[in-house]
Amino acid sequence: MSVMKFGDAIQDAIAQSMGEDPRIILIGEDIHAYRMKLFIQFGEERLLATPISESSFLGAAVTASMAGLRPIVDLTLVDFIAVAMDPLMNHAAKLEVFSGGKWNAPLVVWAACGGGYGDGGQHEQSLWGWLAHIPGLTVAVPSNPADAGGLMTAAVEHDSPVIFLEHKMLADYWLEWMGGSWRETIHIDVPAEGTVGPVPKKWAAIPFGKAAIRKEGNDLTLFSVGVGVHQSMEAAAVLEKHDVSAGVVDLRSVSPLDVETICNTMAVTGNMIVVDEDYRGFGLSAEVAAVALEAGLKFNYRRVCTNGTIPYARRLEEQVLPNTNRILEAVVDLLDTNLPI
Amino acid sequence: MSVMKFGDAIQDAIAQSMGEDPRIILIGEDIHAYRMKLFIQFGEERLLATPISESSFLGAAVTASMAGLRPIVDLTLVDFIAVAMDPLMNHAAKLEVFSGGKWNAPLVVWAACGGGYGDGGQHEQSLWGWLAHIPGLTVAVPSNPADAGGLMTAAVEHDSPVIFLEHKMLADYWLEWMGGSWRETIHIDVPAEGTVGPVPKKWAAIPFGKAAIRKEGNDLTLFSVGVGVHQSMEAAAVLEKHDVSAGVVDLRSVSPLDVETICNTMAVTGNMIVVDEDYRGFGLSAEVAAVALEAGLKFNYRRVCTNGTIPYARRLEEQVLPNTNRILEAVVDLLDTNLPI
Amino acid sequence: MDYWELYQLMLHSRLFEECVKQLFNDGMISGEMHLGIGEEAIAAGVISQLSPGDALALDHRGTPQLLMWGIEPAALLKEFLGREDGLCNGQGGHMHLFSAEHLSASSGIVGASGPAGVGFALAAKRLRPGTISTAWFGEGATNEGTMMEAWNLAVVWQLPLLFICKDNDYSITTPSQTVRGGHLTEKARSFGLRTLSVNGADIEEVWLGAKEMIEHTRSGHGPVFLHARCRHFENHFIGMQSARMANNPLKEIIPLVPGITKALFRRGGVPFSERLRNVGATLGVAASSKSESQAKADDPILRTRFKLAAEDANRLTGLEDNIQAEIQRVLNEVLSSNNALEKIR
Amino acid sequence: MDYWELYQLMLHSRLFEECVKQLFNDGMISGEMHLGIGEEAIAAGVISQLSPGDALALDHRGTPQLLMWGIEPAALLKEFLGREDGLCNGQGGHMHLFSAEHLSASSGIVGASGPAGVGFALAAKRLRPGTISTAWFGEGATNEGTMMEAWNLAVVWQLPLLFICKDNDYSITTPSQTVRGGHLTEKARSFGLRTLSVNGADIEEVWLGAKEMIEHTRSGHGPVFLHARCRHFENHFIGMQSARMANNPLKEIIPLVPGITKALFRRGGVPFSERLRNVGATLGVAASSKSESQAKADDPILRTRFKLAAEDANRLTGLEDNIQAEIQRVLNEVLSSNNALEKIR
Ligand SMILES: Cc1ncc(C[n+]2csc(CCOP(=O)(O)OP(=O)(O)O)c2C)c(N)n1
Ligand SMILES: Cc1ncc(C[n+]2csc(CCOP(=O)(O)OP(=O)(O)O)c2C)c(N)n1
Ligand SMILES: [Mg+2]
Ligand SMILES: [Mg+2]
Repeated sequence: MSVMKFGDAIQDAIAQSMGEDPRIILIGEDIHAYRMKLFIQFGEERLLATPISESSFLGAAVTASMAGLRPIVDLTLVDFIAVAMDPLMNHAAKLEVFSGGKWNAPLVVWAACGGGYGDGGQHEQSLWGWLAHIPGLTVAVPSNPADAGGLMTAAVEHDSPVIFLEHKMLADYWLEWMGGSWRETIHIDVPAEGTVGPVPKKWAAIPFGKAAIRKEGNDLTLFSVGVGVHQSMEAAAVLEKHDVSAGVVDLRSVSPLDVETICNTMAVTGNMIVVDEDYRGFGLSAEVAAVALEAGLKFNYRRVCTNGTIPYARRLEEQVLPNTNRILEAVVDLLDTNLPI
Repeated sequence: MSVMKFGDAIQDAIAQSMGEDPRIILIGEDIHAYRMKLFIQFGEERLLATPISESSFLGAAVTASMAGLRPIVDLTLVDFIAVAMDPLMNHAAKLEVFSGGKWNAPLVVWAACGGGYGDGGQHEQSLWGWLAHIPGLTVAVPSNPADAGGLMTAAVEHDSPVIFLEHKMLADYWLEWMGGSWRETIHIDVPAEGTVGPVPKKWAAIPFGKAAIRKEGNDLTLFSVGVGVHQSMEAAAVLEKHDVSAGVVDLRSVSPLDVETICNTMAVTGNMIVVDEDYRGFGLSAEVAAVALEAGLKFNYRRVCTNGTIPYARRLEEQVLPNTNRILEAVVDLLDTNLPI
Repeated sequence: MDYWELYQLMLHSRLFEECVKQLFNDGMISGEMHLGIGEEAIAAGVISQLSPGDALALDHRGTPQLLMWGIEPAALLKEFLGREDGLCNGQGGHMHLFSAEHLSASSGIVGASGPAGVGFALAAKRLRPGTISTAWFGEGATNEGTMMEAWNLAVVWQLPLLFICKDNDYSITTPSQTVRGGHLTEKARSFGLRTLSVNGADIEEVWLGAKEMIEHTRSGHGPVFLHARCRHFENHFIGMQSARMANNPLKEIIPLVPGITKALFRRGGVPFSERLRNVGATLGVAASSKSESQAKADDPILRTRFKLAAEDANRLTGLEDNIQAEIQRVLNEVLSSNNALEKIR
Repeated sequence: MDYWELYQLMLHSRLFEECVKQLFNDGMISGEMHLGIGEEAIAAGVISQLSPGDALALDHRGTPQLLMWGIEPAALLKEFLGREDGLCNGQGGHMHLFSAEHLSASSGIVGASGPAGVGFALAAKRLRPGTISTAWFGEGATNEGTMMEAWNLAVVWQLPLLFICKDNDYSITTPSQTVRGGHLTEKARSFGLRTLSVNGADIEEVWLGAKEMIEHTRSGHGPVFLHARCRHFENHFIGMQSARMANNPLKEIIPLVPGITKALFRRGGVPFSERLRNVGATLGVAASSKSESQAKADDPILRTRFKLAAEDANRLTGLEDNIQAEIQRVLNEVLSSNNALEKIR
């Protein structure tokens, strides 16, 4: 075990995989600058810089993967998938069915997601639930360095398309870019447990669809991914002081969901709160509830999500994005108690 | 009251609006041929034929609407939105928030959706729940001619972006194109009540977010849109014979949802089945459950949705798309009964 | 160049697609069926010069290419019929034909074959040096942004990639001239692609052009763009309404009369005289699709046949009989094993 | 052309953005702040020739244009500070600046200003004949499909639309030459656009070029494309890491050393000598961004100032003092009413 930063862990895992498998290539804008260490080790033959034309290089990655390469497409921000949704939705995701199960597209789309640094709603979306809606796509959202490397390892080994989302508030180099680290006056809320942590000596795949129970709890369960996991932990710690025992489940992959863990915990607590930085409606927060309902469970339910388009001002975005206070308010509402929090 | 076909109703409503409001224009591929009657009446100054470049003409429609026009963009099939998602998601939907509430984009995206005629998964998607996930978009899905014309009238009058989805199995001219009407040997399952029906003499807007209760029921409630409403009615009729009283709610708009009607009916029956031709996960079917849960209701839940990528063969797609049998199976499962159906 | 071999490829494809047309009209094939009838010389001229390991990125109109590239006709036919033993187990259908073994992929999304070709070419360059990729599309697709992005990417990465634009002047009912700024091959050239324009009905011209282009890109000199003019004799897809109108005006147009009448007299809109002109324009679409389908002088197969008949009429008849028999055999084989033998329900 | 007026526009923008830079570095502005410093002549040359009712479709770097087009500097500054009384109530921020009154829209999505310009032009043509639309973007954006689609659409619809490509040769850290096939203005021309290339640091050249282009498109002769070369003196956005590296190598590069070392010696990958070269290449990005920021000879403001100083030094000083005072006044006004007066929390 050693200790690594979140962003380093991802690139370290990729370096390990690229060293072992010459079919892996990395494609993206400014890749020589954004992925400096990988570029030094593997050079421009394995890291392909692109024009700003996401739709074509993502489209190319799909068939490249079908023809034997293992492309990782670095999309920079997940918001940009809007200009390149077709290769993902109508091609990569559908290939396995269309080909009668005879062909697949082992590609990884790697993108940063999430808000909390005042960049506005075209650069701070999460979109994991939106992407998970499309059958045929796996969507992973790690919350700490060990999971980040392990899930990236799983992604590059996976035989069908995987979207790997790294939350900017966890990945050190994003903060660096955004000025969070060099403008000393800037305060951005970064969950320390997520940004640096222990990692294994050698990376091994963490299977998709396996949630991690970050904290056991009997009274209610908080389900989340990414930064939301840390906000949930913070809320759970506060609740603990008021004798409310809140469990925290880190789903780790949005698709597939770990239905078993969701149902098991719900059977115990009967109180579900989903903390989901993606938009509120028609997404992860509703789906977690739906799979538990389908299993015949009865429970109380609240959700803390991104409410609408994310505005620019830090002050305003804090009202729209999930945070610990909003989680605590939801708990109070759900339990119908008067916790003085 | 007169009687009209579904597709005629939409175009009739548009003709009425275009006659009254010279700012309304129609933009799309092959528009002169696809919208023959409107073309005759309004000509090429109001119906703009486009190159096959959805992303730019949808993008252009956004700013055209901001600058005083009222564009209706005919996207042909909703599946094609994948090449043009950015103007919708990152621009039209976000304008109102980004501008501080001072500007908006009154445009309509009109697209055909839905399957059931053996065209394969790149041409038969529904995607209404997927689109509704994006805050700032209104999504309407009519199930009969009167609603089709009324909701289109509302769409062109609306002051922010509306996606108007017409189901191909309801719109006569699509069947015509697909050969359903002229190849006498072809059998495609078209719900008669949806394709032709009474319409008002003069079109008036049907408000978004108001569901229509198609059938009252005490034992369970079926929620749906589009063709699913007719499948639900058929299932309800069968159930009636077995003394099961099933209500049918036609949501009519996916976003906004009529939370009040959802909750009122759930409070009565306590049994929810969502019939949703969009994909199963992270979509409408989960959201209907979530809003009822949030309201503190307890109920049993099943959903009948499109399970995965839609395959080409009619025989195979019937297994994947919702249908009356699948609804009845879900009812049996939900009520844990042994209805001989 | 072997005329006989090329004729065989073309005729085989033509007869196969005629048979598909029949099955479609009989109600045994669903969806929108786009035939390559009229494009056979383009397909044959290129495909006959490909080598094992080369790749095909196709659009919605790829049957001729796949046949010529060696996919079993029976596997294709079964796929069109939606059978479990079809090429894609009946799950893809005629717009989504895939064969990993043949490195061939299709798409029903206009423009998508551009980037798809780039990806195949990237894999070719890195994993199978000496092989190339081919990207097939119509002239309408050249207005899609992703297609133009693909041209750029191919040039930047200097890929072994042949773009083939089959230009029939129409995208569905739209004359492409009316929705294109500038000139098509000039545009492609401005991206740094080497281009060549040929008459796609003339197998010799296509073959020679393809030879030059393929040699150029296979030898590592970067991507190339072959522009081939052609006609579709079966319209955009089989049974397109405008074509039916042209062929059977009474039956097809009469039902439209009430709607047209309403549109002519309804309040609001342009003056009556202009409306009359608009009727002409919108029905003119039918006329133009008929004229396209009648331009049999542009039929690559008739042209080649004429030449071969002069050369050796007996050999020609023999060859044609063989192909006919072969197609019949495939059809029999497929239909006899068609469990259901039923129309699409 | 009035040099004094143009100099005033440019200097006002420059000083305003210098002040924004200060506030950003002080931690009062969040996000990625893209300045137009170095592009002022392009903005001034075009905007000074626009008329009421004309429209602006901007990208992520639109502050100079909006200032010159008449948006209140205080409203902009308040917006950047995220204040409720900002241009967009603090909800848009510097990448999403909108003013309905000024028919001006921005986008943080590269390429989107192309179609946005088309839509404004369509509305102009139909609702406000005689007005035009302008679409602003960098040379990197010209590789986006939607941008090229927009060129095509504008030509097909013969719109009153001026495309302005501000070509600084870089998209973030990528030299655009390395990711572009063909030649940029040739490409635009191949779509049927009338094009003109000017030195964007030379206000006279820009103004004259813009005049010709604007007259052409305003008089109904179709869309035009003005290509203007320029330099960014504040890199892609303020405080970009590679720029900081160049300015302060010790502070910025030392923390990277352990990572670089690991990448140099780790198992797998290219040979050591090549890795050393890669270190050079990736750190070279910093050097090139420094060289861009040092090419002060390309500063449009210094160039113009030189001319005006020779003409009337007193008038120049007076004008500069006025502008300086005006900016200071705005800054004071804004900061004094900055309820919070706090850094971004
Ligand atoms: C993105 C997208 N837009 C529109 C369509 C509908 N469509 C299918 S084929 C076609 C015309 C294509 O024209 P062209 O590329 O010239 O090919 P052709 O059919 O003439 O061979 C259109 C518009 C589609 N399938 N995908
Ligand atoms: C669709 C999309 N892809 C990528 C980005 C990230 N990005 C922001 S600005 C930029 C470079 C733009 O270069 P150019 O158009 O030359 O403008 P410049 O910044 O040089 O003025 C990139 C890649 C984005 N915002 N949107
Ligand atoms: Mg064509
Ligand atoms: Mg640039």
